[in-house]
Amino acid sequence: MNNQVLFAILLLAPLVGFLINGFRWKSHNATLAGTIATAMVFISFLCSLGLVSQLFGANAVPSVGAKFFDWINVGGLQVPAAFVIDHISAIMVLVVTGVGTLIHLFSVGYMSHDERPAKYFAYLNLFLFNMLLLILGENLLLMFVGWEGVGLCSYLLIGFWFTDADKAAAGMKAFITNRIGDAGFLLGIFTLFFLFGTVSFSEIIARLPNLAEVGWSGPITLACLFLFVGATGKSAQIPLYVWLPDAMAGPTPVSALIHAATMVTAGVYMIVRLNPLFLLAPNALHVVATVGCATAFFAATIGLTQWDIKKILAYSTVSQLGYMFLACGVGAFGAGLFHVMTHAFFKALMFLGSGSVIHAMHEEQDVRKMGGLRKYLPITHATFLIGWLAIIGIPPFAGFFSKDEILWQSFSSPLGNKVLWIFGVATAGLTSFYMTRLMCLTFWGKSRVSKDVHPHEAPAVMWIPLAVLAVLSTVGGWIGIPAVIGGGDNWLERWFEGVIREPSAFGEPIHSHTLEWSAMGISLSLAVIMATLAYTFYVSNPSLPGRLTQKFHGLYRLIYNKYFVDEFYFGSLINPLVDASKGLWAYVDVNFIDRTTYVIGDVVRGVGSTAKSIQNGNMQQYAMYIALGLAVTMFLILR
Amino acid sequence: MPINPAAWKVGLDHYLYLSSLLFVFGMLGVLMRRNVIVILMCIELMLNAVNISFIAFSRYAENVNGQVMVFFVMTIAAAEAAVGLALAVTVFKKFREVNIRFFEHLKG
Amino acid sequence: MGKDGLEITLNIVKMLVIFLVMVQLVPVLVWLERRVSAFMQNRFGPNRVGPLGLIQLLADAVKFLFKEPFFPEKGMAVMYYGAPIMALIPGALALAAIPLGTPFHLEEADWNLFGFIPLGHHPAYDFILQGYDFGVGIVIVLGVSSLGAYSLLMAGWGSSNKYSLLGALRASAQMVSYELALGLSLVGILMVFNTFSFYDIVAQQNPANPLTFNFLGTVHTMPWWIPNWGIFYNPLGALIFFCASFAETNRLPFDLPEAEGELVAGFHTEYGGFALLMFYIGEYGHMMVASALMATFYFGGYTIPYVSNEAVATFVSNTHHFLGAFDLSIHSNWAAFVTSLCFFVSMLVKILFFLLIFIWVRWTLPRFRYDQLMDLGWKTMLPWALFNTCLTAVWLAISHKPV
Amino acid sequence: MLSSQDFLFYFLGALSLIFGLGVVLYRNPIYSALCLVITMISVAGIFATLDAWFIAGVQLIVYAGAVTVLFVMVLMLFDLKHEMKTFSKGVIGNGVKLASSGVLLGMFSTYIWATYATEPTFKPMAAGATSSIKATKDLATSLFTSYLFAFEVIGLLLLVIAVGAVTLSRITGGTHHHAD
Repeated sequence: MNNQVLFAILLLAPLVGFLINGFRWKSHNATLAGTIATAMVFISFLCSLGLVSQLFGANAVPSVGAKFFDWINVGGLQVPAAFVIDHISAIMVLVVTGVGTLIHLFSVGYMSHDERPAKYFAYLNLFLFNMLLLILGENLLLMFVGWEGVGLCSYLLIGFWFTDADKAAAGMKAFITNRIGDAGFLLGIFTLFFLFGTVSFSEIIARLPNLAEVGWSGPITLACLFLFVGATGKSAQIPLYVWLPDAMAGPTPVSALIHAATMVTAGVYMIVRLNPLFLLAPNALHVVATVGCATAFFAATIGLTQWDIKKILAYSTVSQLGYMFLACGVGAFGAGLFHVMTHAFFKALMFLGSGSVIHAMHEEQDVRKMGGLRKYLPITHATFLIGWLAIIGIPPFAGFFSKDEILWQSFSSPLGNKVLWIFGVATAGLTSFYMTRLMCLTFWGKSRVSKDVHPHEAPAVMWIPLAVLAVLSTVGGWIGIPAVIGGGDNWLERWFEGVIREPSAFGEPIHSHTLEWSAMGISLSLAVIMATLAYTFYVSNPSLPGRLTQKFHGLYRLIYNKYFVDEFYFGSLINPLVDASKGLWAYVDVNFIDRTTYVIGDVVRGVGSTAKSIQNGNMQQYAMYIALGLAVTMFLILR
Repeated sequence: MPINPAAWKVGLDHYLYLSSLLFVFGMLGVLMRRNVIVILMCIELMLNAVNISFIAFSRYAENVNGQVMVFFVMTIAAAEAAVGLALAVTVFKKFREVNIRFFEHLKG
Repeated sequence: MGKDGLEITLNIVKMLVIFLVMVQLVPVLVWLERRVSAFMQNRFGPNRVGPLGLIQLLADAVKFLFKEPFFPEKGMAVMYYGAPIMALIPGALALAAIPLGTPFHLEEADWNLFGFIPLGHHPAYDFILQGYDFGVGIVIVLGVSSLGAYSLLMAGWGSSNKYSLLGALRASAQMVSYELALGLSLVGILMVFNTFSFYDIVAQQNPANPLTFNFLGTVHTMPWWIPNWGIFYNPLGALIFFCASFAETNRLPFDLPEAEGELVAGFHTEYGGFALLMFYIGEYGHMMVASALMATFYFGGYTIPYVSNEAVATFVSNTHHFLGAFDLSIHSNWAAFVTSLCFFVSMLVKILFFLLIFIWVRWTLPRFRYDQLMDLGWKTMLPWALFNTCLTAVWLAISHKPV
Repeated sequence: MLSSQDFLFYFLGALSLIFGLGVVLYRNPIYSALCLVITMISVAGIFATLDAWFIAGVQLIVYAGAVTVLFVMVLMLFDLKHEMKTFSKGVIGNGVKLASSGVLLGMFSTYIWATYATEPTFKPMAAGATSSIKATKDLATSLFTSYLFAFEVIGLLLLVIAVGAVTLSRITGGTHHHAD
């Protein structure tokens, strides 16, 4: 089958799933709706496999594309509805559809007791369709359509149980913050179109000047900054990350799919897609790197003090995203994308694991009421364990290779510098501390489960995806084994060669193997130390953290309340705006605008009543007016 | 008083002065009088004034269109008088008195 | 009014003469009426006062003059006294418009009245036996005769008597509606004669040429003894015209307005003495006009039936010698004067003949009821008049009468 | 000296103006109606001085003979008992009315004076009788050729008016209404 048909099925399958479930949204039959949705996503996974396979093998084709119709054809702007899979989007499409299928399977079990499963699966399929649009889009506008669609679906899914007021508020918050980011993204698209007269990726890259810009005010730097603002909004970086922790209000598979694997990585994917552009704006890359590193460290610190299992994972996602942006910031776009893939695997695994824990604990999310679940949830515990090992970066697992590659690049790349590496390593240490804390509080240690709750193992349909993800978390890392370890060159680098450029223009990276080995050793040892420290804190003698928090009471309260960022936003932006508008309404609207309308109304009525007196039915008066008019006109004419 | 025969020779303007005077008298009547019938009569007066000027111009321009027009004006005037009087009769039947004010009751 | 002083004075004099003729003829007619009605009722009528009661006219006149003029208490003076005057005007004006004889030509000479009062030298002058020759005579006559309605209305309203007002309204309504029929009936004959001027009409009825009808090209000449009169061209029009003229003058079959029991004398109940006489004069004036029109249109006007105009002129000039004895100073115009006199006599005879018919009809036909009157006027006379007009139009188109 | 034509014009003109004013000023409508009659007759006379004899005749028949008779008859039928105020109330209104008619008259006369200051005299008509017949013939021909359509429409209009007047007067109700 030619690519046109494959692409069509790939894209339209989730849409069809959405329509079917959409029209049957009232039905309560979770299994039927679930199977339809999962089948659709699985079909698109198979199609993506078919298409990606064409990139391998003997007659490998650099990229596979299909054009359906001319979407916009106005003057200079030609935007075809065309889709392309090249080496970058191949990885993303496989991850999205693969993890998507697993999560759909998991949510069949998870949403079985919900009263609107069909609606849930319809939204999920719509989300998948939009995500595919975003990834496969051949130009920025299609990506933007996907971008918006994905934002919409995240709002719908976060606020899925909209009857609950603060869940709906969380959905609204997510949507608005995303929209702010989207505004930046849009401005970026406009500047790009203004600069290059086209929105298609390949054409933009083709028309790029070959000299990097210096200073801050260059057009390309400006475009990159705008695009980065879009990315921060979508991928929850420092200024616009506040929506992600609250997004946990949605069902757990949603958090797994949207807020771990796919949507949040859209920002990184966009930057990697436009890496030649970004390479021409070194200052922009510096901004990306610093913001990424700051977000990583900042989010990791908050993760330490959270008690809600999903909040911890949310903050860990934010910090891991920080890592990806750090990688892109230092020019290691390949490493960034590699971490996107591995993070998708183990973060989705952990979220689904927490999902099955919550499912087992009957919607209980507070880790203080858990503990010692190893006995009750053996499979979940095992898979969660693999996820934990992957995230803190233990060698055979995926996390180690991708995170280590990023740390090494931040150290060795011409764009990177020592400070970034130090913070990176510190964040890695913090990550392993709070992840081990999570493991201890939920699975190991004494069981703090309340009497009336009897946790039971998740059903088959839920733990199969967990198992698959666990395997992927272990195997996933091996495709990117760095040259220094695996001998031969890094398969992934060779895979990205055509598409991702090296920041060679800014100087030579450091090539000494010894430094590489030592950096790897430092990060690994720090991770192990922090893990044992956390184990001692929370399992061997649980009272220690309590005493520690008393001593550093101020610092603890600060971190626990998430540095009062939300309150700051409310205080500095939202409330003054609301008060100002109230004031404006009270003073300006009531006094001036209403007053003027009333005055105009009265004036018109006044004029009307005086004019009315002319038409009083007295015919002679009419005759008089005629005579008067005649006289005046005659006078004027004959004067 | 020295009769300057040239001035007294009747020309077109004499007729026009006469017709405008009659017209203004008619107009004053229409504007001032309260009785509907008298108003109708004054309208007839105005129409006659117009007829005079028509015939004067027709005689001056030596063609017969003026007279044709007067012919039509007469028929229209007769028609108008008939309808006007019919209206006046109906008003009289209702109000026992014919006064232009009673037409105010017709206003919307 | 005439081009120069002479003509103006002559016109004024003629108007006076015609007015006086009308006024003087009325007592004769009154007398005639009383005699004829008596004869028809198989009785004698006034024959005590003078031979055949002729002085009776004088007695009546004197009686009317000495009646006490009486003015109704709440009556409106202007209306009351204006009405009888208004009654006279239309009759006189209409009579002035009708030619009573052929015009005769006066050579240029210096005139002197009765041979010894010098009137001064005057150029040739065509003296027409007519008040004033309006070009479109008939239209003026109809116009003026329609003014008659005002005298009735003024009389009715002025005498502030409810019944006289009712009578006046009825009479004027009748006059207005029959005027319509009158006017339309004449249209037929006017189409035949193709002119408005009385002289042309009478000239076309010249007995010299016999009555001829051409029908689709073929010309049929009637036997000599049928005179070349208008009535044969348009008999229906003549009939309608004659009947309508009865209504116009409120003569008997149509004299309903003053005939009801309570209406007594209709609009002139409150009048006595000479005012009443003036109303009679007005009425008889209208009758004279009607009969004069009848004569002019349908009976050849002042032409003598079987004698052509030229024959009369030659006859007079032949007899001129015989009459030469009275050598009047204007003898040179003598012949023309005598011929026009002859024609005047024939016109007078015709008019008297029709007046006789008026009187005759008065004492034979019963009176119409008011609604019959109105129906006759609107529903029979008018349609027939229209029909007659169309008929003559078609007939003229067929007969290609040389226009 | 004045020719008879001019004298006639001045006499009839004065007559029509005086009685025209009478129509407006007489308190009793009957008197104003009679003044109207005299005005109509004098206007007919004026037409005669303008050698439009046929129109003069028609004026006599139509206006003097029918329309004004209608007015007089209707006025007599009304038989207004109480005499009402003849002129409409409102001093300002009347003031404006008078002013505007004054201005209008002024305008008419100045305009006439301005355009016809050169004493346009009438070309002499052909001799008395015959010309008026020819004029009537011309009037008839033009009426029935170039203005035939207007003539037919006028006929139709009169029919409509007749029907209208009848229906208007048949409107029941009002004082004389008796339930039949």
